[in-house]
Amino acid sequence: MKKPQEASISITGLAKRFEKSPLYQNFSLEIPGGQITCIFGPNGCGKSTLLNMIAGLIPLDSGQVRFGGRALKDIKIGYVFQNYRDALFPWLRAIDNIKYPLSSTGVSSRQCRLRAEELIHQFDVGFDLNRYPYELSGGQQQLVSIMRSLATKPKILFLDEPFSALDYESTLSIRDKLQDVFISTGVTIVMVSHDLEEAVYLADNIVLLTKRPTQIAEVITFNAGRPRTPNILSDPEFVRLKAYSLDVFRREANRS
Amino acid sequence: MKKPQEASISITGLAKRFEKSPLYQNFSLEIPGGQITCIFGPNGCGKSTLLNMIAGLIPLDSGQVRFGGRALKDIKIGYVFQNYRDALFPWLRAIDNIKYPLSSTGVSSRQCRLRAEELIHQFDVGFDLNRYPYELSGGQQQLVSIMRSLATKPKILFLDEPFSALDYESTLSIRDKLQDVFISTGVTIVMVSHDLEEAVYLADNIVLLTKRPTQIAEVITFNAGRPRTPNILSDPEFVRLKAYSLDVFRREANRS
Amino acid sequence: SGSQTAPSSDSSSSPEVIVKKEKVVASWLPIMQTTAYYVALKEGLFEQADIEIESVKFENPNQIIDSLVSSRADFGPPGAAAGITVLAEAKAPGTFKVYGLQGGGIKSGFINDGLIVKPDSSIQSFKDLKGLKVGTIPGVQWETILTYILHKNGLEPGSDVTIEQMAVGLQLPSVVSGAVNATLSLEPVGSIAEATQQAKRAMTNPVAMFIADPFYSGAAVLTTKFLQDRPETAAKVVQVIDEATRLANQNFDQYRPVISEYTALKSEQASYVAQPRLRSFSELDSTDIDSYQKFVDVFYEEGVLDQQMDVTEIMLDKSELA
Amino acid sequence: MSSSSLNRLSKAATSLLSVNIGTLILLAIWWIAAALELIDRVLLPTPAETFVSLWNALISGDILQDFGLTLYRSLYAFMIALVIGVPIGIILGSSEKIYQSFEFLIDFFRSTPATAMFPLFLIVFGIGDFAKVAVAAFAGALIIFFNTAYGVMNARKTRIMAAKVMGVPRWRVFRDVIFFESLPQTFIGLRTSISLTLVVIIVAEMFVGSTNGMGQRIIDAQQVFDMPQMYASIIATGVMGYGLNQIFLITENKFVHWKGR
Amino acid sequence: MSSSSLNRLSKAATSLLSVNIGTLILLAIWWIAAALELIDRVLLPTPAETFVSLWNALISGDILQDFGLTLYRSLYAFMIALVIGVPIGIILGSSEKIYQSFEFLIDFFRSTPATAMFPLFLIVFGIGDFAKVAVAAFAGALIIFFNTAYGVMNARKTRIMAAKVMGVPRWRVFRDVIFFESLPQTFIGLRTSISLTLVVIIVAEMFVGSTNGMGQRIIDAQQVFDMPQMYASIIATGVMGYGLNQIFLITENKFVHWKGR
Ligand SMILES: Nc1ncnc2c1ncn2[C@@H]1O[C@H](COP(=O)(O)OP(=O)(O)OP(=O)(O)O)[C@@H](O)[C@H]1O
Ligand SMILES: Nc1ncnc2c1ncn2[C@@H]1O[C@H](COP(=O)(O)OP(=O)(O)OP(=O)(O)O)[C@@H](O)[C@H]1O
Ligand SMILES: [Mg+2]
Ligand SMILES: [Mg+2]
Repeated sequence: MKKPQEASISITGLAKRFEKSPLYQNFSLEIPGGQITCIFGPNGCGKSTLLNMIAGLIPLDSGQVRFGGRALKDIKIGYVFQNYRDALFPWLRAIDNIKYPLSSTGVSSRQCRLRAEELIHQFDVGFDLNRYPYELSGGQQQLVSIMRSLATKPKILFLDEPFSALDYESTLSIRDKLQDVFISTGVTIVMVSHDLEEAVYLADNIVLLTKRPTQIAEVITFNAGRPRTPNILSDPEFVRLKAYSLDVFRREANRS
Repeated sequence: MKKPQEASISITGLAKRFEKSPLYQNFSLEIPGGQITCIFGPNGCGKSTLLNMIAGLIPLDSGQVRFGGRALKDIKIGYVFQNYRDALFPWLRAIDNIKYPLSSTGVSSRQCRLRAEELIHQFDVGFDLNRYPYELSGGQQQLVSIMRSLATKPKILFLDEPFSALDYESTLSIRDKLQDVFISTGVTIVMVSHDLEEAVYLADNIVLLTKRPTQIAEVITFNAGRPRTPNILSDPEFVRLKAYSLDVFRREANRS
Repeated sequence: SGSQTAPSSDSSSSPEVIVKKEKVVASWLPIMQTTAYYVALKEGLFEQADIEIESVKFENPNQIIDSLVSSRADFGPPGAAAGITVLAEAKAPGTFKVYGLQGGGIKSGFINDGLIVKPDSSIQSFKDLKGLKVGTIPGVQWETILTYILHKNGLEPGSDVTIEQMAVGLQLPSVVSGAVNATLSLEPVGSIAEATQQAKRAMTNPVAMFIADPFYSGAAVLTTKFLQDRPETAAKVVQVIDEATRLANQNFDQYRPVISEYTALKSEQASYVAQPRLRSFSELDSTDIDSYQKFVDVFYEEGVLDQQMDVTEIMLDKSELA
Repeated sequence: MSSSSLNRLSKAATSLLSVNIGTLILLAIWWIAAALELIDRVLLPTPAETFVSLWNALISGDILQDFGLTLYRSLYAFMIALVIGVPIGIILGSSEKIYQSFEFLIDFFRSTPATAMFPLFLIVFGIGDFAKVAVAAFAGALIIFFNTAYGVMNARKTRIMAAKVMGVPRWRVFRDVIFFESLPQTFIGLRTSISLTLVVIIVAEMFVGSTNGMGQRIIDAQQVFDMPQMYASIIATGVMGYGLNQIFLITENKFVHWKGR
Repeated sequence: MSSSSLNRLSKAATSLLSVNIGTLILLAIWWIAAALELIDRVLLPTPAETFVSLWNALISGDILQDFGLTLYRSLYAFMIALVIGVPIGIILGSSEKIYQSFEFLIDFFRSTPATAMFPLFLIVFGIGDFAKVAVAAFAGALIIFFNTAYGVMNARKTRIMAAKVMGVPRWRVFRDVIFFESLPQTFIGLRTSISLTLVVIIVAEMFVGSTNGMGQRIIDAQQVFDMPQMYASIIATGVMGYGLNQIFLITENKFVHWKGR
């Protein structure tokens, strides 16, 4: 079902600076299509900035981002922003926020409703989606953000700490639901996470970033089959990779 | 050093509703002074609302909040908001945001600078605090928020998911630094967390909340001495309490 | 007023069976000097001459001239500003023809203007204004007239007297509140001042006294374009205004109620305001034209006009009427 | 802000009173100033005289027609300003470059009295009513341009980014996101604009001339020194302006519910 | 928005041109309309005639004094409006109740032409310069009230809550938080206000009368049908308005750096 060549992302010679200090310099990264790539790095190393640059939301100083020959505008993208609160539209009810990526591209209102119902069912939403975003709790807003990002069945999904406001139980279940979506659609997922366990649990590739000026410390591949279940948490390979990643991260974090 | 009677919080007969549906009804809770209380509950159960009501930021429909005989306005409060981004002042540089709670109450600028330096030293800040908040990454903003909340050496500290945007390493270190602050000052800490391990690690009392309409499922006490170190994670009492809390939480979360 | 026609008694109307009404646009000011126009409207004189009038009211004489220059209007009934017409003619020679003058005069006993002061004021003439403030109508026309008169009285505006220009509606309040010591005001300000006993005329027709007696501040004008394009209609308009002027002069008191229909004046005020001196086209004589010339010369003397203007060139000539 | 129904009830009860406090203070000052004859009675009539004058004008019905015509002209001008102003404002605000290229003209004409431009409008739009409507619409549209463009320029970047990344067509980003983001500011513009439109219509009726309308009433009353009538007409005009503002306020409170969140 | 120095350079280079695009279009229309004599030459002079007239007025120096006086009066009026308007606006906006009790008056007077209120100002302030300044300050202050109060009412609640919970004294919450929160809106108010102040001063110089100032130049030129002079004076006035707006824009861009974040 997966078509690995599709929706791959290759970043070459990227440079970006804010004011005086460089953030990225001659940075290159291959993100394979149809896989889950987790980006893990210390605060302020430029993860959100990287996602924004890939998605074409902020300009690069130099370098290129290619999507396997396609143009960015021809690829359906889903994006959960780190500041999910500011990214929802407060003039639309939560349900209309979820439908918006569809309705805005001319999908019939019936289709929109069906897709929304599908998502509601899939994510087992327990609160009233007829509220406005600012009437929802942090976690509820984040869930709405995730559902909105999935509405169009995107080819690439950017998730910037998508579970940061979710409660324990929801985090586990939505993590698994995302994996389900991935398995059934083969979407390319690029996720930023601060939870190493979560990163290794979900990822095919874990990109470990250094502090500024940001470089790739290491890219770690985890080939376990899917669906991965909580059992994998005790899989020796999982434990090894997690421990190894943590070592690399610690080493980089403590480097002067 | 601790004076347990000081800065305790007692909530009695609290009621709060949004639009039609009740959030709290006849809700009572004792939060002992000079201890760390963690509030743990599903998304949208009203944790942030509860903190805001205690801090006098949004009105109660009925009920009372008492602070051991003192008036709210006489107690120094620190608060890290769940939406830490919106709570920082974008017209002040990060460093001035941190100083603001002091400078605004007439503390001399020298004193402010000393306190800020103390905090910078304490939290081992590695980024430029002369930036404006909107130039900082999510995690950096959250750290600034935490430092600001501590500037006045508050008697009560409200933390609403204070580590949600921090990276792995920072979470661990700032968690411990907060414990240090607690030990040395005896501040009453009320913290919302979605990480059960974190909650048990830090807390004297863990308040487990149910879904809406919100009730207390259970209050669990953990008496381990301080400073608690990562060793405690393997302490059998710790493991037992964590597992027990999780059970209660799961039971409540899955109740229809 | 529609296109349905009443049997015409006017001798000049054409003998054809189907009478087409000519549409003519008039721009007018709501002042006493326009009375002849009100009379013409009231008596249906335009209709009788098969003219359909589109009547546009302005508060500012400049806009009347603007509308005439831009050919948006065909003629200005009596009461259009006499001075401004000449100023515009200087910039666009050959645009206007004057076919009537309105104002007042000391000898003839019609009031055009006055020096308005508080009832208990000791000011009796312009000479008494030394060191005081005097108000007048905004703009260069009245500023020039006032400056000229002050000069004649040996006063230098700016150093001896302060001139304050103020909208007509502010003139009485300014005198009453003491903001200025006097105003040189056009009618009906003086009449209302005396009637309400809030102020009085220290001098009547001072402008006539110092510039020319009689003095005409208003004129009836039409555009040469109108005269050339539709000479017959233009002639009819002049005739109608002539007839109306005659009626107004004959029975001014009878037409007073009409004035309140067209101006700001309330009916009780219309019953006491001073009657202006209205000169129709056929009545204009050399005294009138001399007076107009003297007025225009003031503009030249005070440097507002940079060339001398001969008013006879702007006066409508009988030969020009079809 | 207040969420409980109790609050809302007490609010409704006190609202009528509270609305009046400022007004009552002003009326009191006026009344005292007039009663003590601090200011000449002829120049400043008592509130009573003024309201009697207003009342008489109302029952005789002659003020109603003027009121209606001024209202009609103002709304006509405002509608033109609205229809032109909001879309152009959004387009101007959407790009710094575009805005800059019109900034001079907007600031220029905003700072020039509409009445000084009247001769030009008279030439272009003729001497009828429409010239007055056009000049008021022009003045009103400038304010709407300015405010809407500002609203767009100050819009929260994250929301626009969110829409862009969804692949929403550019024109729909304008209609669905930028428009709403700028709406609080646009409403301020609309309220400033409707008041200004009314002011310009009144001024045109006053100084350019008109055979009817509240502006003509005001200047006529002023010219014949009928101060109670003048203040009565000013009051009626002000009440019209307040009423128009209230319509926007109510609309705004209904539609722009997310302000400050 | 553009962060690289390359961008900035090219921006600076095109800025002069881009500033002119809208203006150039208008000048072109004017030039064509005048050249084809679509409009009578006496009423609409050519751009060349107008600029020659402006140039002559400049080198003869007689426009400078009028320009200076109008600028002085406008700034004087604006300063009064600013000093009164911002604090009162903040206080009004801080409480729905207070705002409501003055809402009627603010909307009322905003919708009433300042010139219609002139008889009142004349009584209180006399006929001198200060009456004009006062009436313009009044009109300007109303706009500042309105915008500042709106800015305060639309302020982000979280920031105010953050300050409150710190135990910051109430007046400092106003000064340190609410003031800054409302600043983007306040600046819009200031820019609207400075333009309006200038307009009212000009109108007062025109219709209320004055022996100097740009308004008097305009009406004098109008009366003697010196249209090049009239448009030259209007242009000088508009440029003054643009300049004043630019000062605010630059100040705003410097101080209000957090807009839209
Ligand atoms: N507008 C800006 N001006 C200056 N510096 C900026 C700006 N935006 C971001 N930065 C800097 O760029 C760096 C990367 O920011 P970014 O938000 O991408 O970090 P991040 O990796 O997502 O961090 P976090 O884990 O905290 O979310 C930070 O150090 C930040 O201070
Ligand atoms: N202004 C409002 N209007 C209506 N409902 C609201 C409003 N604010 C909050 N709520 C509701 O109140 C409930 C509690 O919200 P709150 O933010 O306190 O939850 P929380 O426990 O902090 O959740 P989370 O863990 O997601 O942060 C939510 O269900 C939310 O939908
Ligand atoms: Mg980030
Ligand atoms: Mg919360």
